[in-house]
Amino acid sequence: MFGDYSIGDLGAIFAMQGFAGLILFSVYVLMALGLAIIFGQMGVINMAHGEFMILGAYVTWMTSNAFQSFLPALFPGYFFVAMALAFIASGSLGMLVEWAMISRLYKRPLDTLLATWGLSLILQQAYRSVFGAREVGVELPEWMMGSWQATDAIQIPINGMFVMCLTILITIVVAYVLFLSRWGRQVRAVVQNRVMAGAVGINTEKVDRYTFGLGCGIAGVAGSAFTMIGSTGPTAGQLYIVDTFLVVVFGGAASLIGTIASAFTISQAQSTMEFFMSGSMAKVLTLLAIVAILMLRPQGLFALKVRK
Amino acid sequence: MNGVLMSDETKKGLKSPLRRQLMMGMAAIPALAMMPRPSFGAGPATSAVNTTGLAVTDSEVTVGILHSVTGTMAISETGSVQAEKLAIEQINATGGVLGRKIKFIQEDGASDWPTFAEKAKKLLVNDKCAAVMGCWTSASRKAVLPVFEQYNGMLYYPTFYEGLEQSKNVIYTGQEATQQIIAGLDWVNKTKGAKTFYLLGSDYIWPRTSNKIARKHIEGHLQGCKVVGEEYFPLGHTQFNSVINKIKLTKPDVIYAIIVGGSNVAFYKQLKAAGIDMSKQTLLTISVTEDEIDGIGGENIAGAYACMKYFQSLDNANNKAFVSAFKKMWGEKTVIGDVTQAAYLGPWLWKLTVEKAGSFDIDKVAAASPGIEFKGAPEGYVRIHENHHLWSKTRVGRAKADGQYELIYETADLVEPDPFPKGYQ
Amino acid sequence: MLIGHQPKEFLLAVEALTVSFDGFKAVNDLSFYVEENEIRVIIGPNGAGKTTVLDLICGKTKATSGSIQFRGKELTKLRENEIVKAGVGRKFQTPSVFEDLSVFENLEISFPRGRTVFGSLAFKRDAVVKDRVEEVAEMIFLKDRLKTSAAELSHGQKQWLEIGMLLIQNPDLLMLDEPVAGMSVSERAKTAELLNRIIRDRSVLVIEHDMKFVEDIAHKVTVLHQGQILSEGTMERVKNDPKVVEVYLGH
Amino acid sequence: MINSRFFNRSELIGFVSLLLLLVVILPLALDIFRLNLVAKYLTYSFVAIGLVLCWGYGGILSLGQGVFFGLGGYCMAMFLKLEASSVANTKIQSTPGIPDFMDWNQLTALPFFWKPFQSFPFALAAIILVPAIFSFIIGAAMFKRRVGGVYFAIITQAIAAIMTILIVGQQGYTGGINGITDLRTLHGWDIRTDHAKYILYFVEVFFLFAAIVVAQFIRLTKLGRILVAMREQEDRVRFSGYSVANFKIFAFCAAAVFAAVGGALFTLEVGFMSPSFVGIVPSIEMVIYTAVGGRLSIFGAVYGSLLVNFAKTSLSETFPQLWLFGLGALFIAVVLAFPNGLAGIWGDYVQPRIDRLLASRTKKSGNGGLVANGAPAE
Repeated sequence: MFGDYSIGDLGAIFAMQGFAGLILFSVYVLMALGLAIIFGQMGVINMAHGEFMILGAYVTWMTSNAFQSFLPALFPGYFFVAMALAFIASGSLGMLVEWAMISRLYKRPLDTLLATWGLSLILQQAYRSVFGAREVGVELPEWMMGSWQATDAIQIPINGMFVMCLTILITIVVAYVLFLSRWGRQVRAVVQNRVMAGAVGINTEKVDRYTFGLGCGIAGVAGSAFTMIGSTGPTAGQLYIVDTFLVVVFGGAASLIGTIASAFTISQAQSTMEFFMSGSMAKVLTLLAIVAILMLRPQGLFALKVRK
Repeated sequence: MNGVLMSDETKKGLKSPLRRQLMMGMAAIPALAMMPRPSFGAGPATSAVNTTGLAVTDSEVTVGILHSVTGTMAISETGSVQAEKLAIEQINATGGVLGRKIKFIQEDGASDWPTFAEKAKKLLVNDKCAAVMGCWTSASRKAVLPVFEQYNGMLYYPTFYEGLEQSKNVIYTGQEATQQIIAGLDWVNKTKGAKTFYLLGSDYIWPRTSNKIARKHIEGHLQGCKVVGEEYFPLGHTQFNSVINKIKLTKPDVIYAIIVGGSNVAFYKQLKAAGIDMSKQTLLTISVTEDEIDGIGGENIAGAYACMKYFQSLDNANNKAFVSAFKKMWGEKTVIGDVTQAAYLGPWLWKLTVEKAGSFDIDKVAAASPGIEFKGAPEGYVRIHENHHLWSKTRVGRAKADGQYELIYETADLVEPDPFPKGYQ
Repeated sequence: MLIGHQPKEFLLAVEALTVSFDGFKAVNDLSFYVEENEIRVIIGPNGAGKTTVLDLICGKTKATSGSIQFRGKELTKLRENEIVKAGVGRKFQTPSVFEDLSVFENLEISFPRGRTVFGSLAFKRDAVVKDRVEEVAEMIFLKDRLKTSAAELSHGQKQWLEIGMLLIQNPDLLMLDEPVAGMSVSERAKTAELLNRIIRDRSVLVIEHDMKFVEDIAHKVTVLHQGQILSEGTMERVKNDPKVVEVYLGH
Repeated sequence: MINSRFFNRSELIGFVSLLLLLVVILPLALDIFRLNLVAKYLTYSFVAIGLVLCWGYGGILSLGQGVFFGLGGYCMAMFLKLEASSVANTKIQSTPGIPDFMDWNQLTALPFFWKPFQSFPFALAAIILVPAIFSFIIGAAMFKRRVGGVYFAIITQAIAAIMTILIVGQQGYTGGINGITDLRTLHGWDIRTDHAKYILYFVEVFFLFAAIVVAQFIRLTKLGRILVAMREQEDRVRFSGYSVANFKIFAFCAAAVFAAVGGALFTLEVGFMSPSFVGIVPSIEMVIYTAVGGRLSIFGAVYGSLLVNFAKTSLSETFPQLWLFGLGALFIAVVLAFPNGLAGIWGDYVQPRIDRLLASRTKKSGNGGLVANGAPAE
């Protein structure tokens, strides 16, 4: 298929293709980070993760409308406000859900799956009742549209770069919060030994609540970012859930680095295969490969070998 | 409300006091049935016009509306429900059908095909509906078709679809694939000098069949033209950067896109972000109506061409009246796409057919359907073909940033529907 | 040692056994031998690798290197259930019985028949099973509680039940991990009596902290420290070994 | 007691009342349209019964039961579709005698894996064997490597996603997203008539009771007790000499076969099969039927599927908007408040009252033998 093209053309295409893979990678990391915290650190299977993302997307949409109506002069910068609001909205909802539901289910991880699935149905219908069944289009400020002309032949989408920068930023923040801050130490202490952590004076309930809230909040930011590249509708969240779980599980549930590595592997595999075959087949093969590898290595890519 | 859905959309519609009265009148349908108003009930005797036990009284006739108001397809089907309700209200305001007021029972297909079949059966067997306006996806139509054939019902199906079907019990008010595709390809070949085509679609039967017809036409009927790529994506796919790169590599004259649902939004946003400028690169779609643009954002798709039979911006008296009535009922902000307009035709075509047949009986309505003309259609004149599809014009529009299409081209004559096209199978 | 002397037929021969968890060697080049009908007690401070040794023998943990020979069979290559079939029984530190099942059913599950999927489908609760279950139940002081759900038993009774479940398997080598931990004084006495009765026809490998109890039952004692053998021999000898006194008994 | 009777008293009540409900009350009370709906709901109860064994007893939560429901359904649909695609019925196609969707996808001959489905015995065998073999492969690969719990659930979910994409994508061979539709006759017998629907309903009820008896049999054998034991203390079972993986594989395969039988009956009752039963959403809904009925109760599974589906139909007829709220709330309520579902409510609230009532009556009449006689076996 490459016979007819010049070396320069091919180089440019491969560069852009590599970049496409990186964008997909960022998307996966964004999707999976929140879940990696909730599932990996807390063991909660949050099937409503996609709906928390979509809440962030709707918040972005509302912010965009509000800025257009009331502060048109500041419209170019609205996106940053929207992301902050999305974080707060999804995070607060997450904390509410943790308090009302999840906190009662820590000993029954499979049951969190069913309960959060119920929650996802309720949220979907709530979105439909409030925002309507149709998709909403989020208008982006002019500077985020279009592409950056790197060379004559290479064009890099600006929103793609934005998503990448955002991903790096959030990853750094999460890594800092979990591994360096005092609070992060508490989270890890609770994960490792809940009873002990409680005994040494950590308020485990509070830690749980904030951890869950943080995971959901990141989902909200992810949803906000995805308005740039995807659709916003009541059921759009469901599209992400399987991919997201696979990324987290494939990486090794309790490992943040694992999540990033698995997002990288999966995105590169998929994006390369998409280039050589139809999107449907690429998807099937990627999923099959993940399932096969998970069967061979159930603990995921990065898992500590521990004495049981 | 006696099985009649009181949806959000209906509530939005309750704007003017007059409308509120009207809706309340509808809510009081059971009471109405007891004491017929003089305006209805003056038609021919029920025994004469209803020999098969349909739900027809001296003053009323019941029809069904069967669309998804929940689930993933609710996004698309909402417009059709609105159009059908508008048409029914307008028909009632002008004296109903054979002197009978149309009462509707709405059922939710819930984006689930067996549910469609189940509800279709309920509408026909339990409710004895004289006609059903409904379905949107091919899958839902395929699921209900055996039900309509078995229980002898009448379905008015609004969506443009892949063809390869014809039934006594269905009137297809949207275009079948050849009607929609061939004229558009001829136009883009002639006016844009397009020679190479890249075909894209969501992975299911309508895009695949349509692309098959497009490929046959490009390779068999257009001089020196060829297809340089053909790709399908799972429904709901949101990552198109790889295919966009392939498009950049192959540099086709035309991107021919049949992507549906939420994927559309991702596709056009990413296309734009990748620097593909639609003022230079021709993109022709048959799947993006004004409804979809609402979600995509006009600024992301401006400059693309769409080929279908109706645009909201059509400049004719019928359409102006239709658009203003629609907006009055459903709010200023609603947009009207091709399928919504086709759904609006359903109740009207049925009314005209019943009046020509002088009967509600399904067999008589089916037999009387060919040749029925509807001069008041927003898209202009339409006529039912022998094969139960519509003769209609095919139009090409260019998307503008405000979310509307600007009419660029329309066929001089009505295009004949050909659900089983020879040489394209 | 005479040339041509056949090495004695050991029941269990552990040789050069090593397991490491991410570089940490929990058991390091360990060798020891258990004879037929011998009662061997393993003692050692916390983290010495005692439980890991049992885990390695019963297959719960896979060895990094070394061999475990049981009646000439290499256990490191077998799956857990195959090791059980070969005749090794294992009791865990915390009582692990099936609380949703009755005492009878707990014992019945351990009865060595119908252990395959289809065998268990065809399994019949015949007189042989009933008699054996009742016999064992009597031995473990639970004869009148056969219909009770295991969840309702006291901690000590659960320990007995688990021992009973091992007995019904009739293993050649019985491994017990702290069988009297958490028991009341009277329960402890009863357990010692029970153990003394059941160890007659088999070899037993016991981990225990209770020195009084160890002295009562042990033929031979192995002291583990940091995954290696610190000392081995009779209780008397071990007790007086200065190395042992330093790391363990002295504390 | 030790060789307990096949059903204890409360199960006997469940059995008899279900028999009355399905064989007498519903057929008399409902018209054929509603009865056919009940038949459709009952097909899901096969899946739910399988899940009781696999999830309730074995502790293996599969979120991919739709795959097996679909496999069974497709095997049946392939046979029926071939019968419906006789040369006479398909004259209008470019290649008569093959299913219509193949013709639309330019297939000119029947694919090799469709050919054996012209034989009814083969189709029947395939309904059982295809899902059994498929679940065996998945189960062996996963359980031998000790993948379990959450991981298993997520992997089965991924498998459901893969199957859906494959079926939708390979539409020339599978009918794509439309599924296999327009099934008409079974050996020349029109399955669409009201008369046929009645017969099919009773055939299905017969199979349902057969399934209940089989499930109850499995539950009462030692295998059933090993499943319970495994769920609690996997290691103890392993060190009692059992290969835990093999028992899990068996439970998973059994659940798959139950689901497949349900799927095949679904195809007969509803007249088509489509990928919309294979995906993640229906698979999770099937789990909820079991959860609502009570994950440890075989009868609960049947009542659970009937109740949830009945609620779905009636709520969605009157308040389509509310349906998802209702279903979502049901999920949460069952998990948070009633982890043992309907069966738990029965056991905790209803049964004690009945017992007390009976006890007081027997006391009055001076006949003491009744209650003691019926004491549950476990």
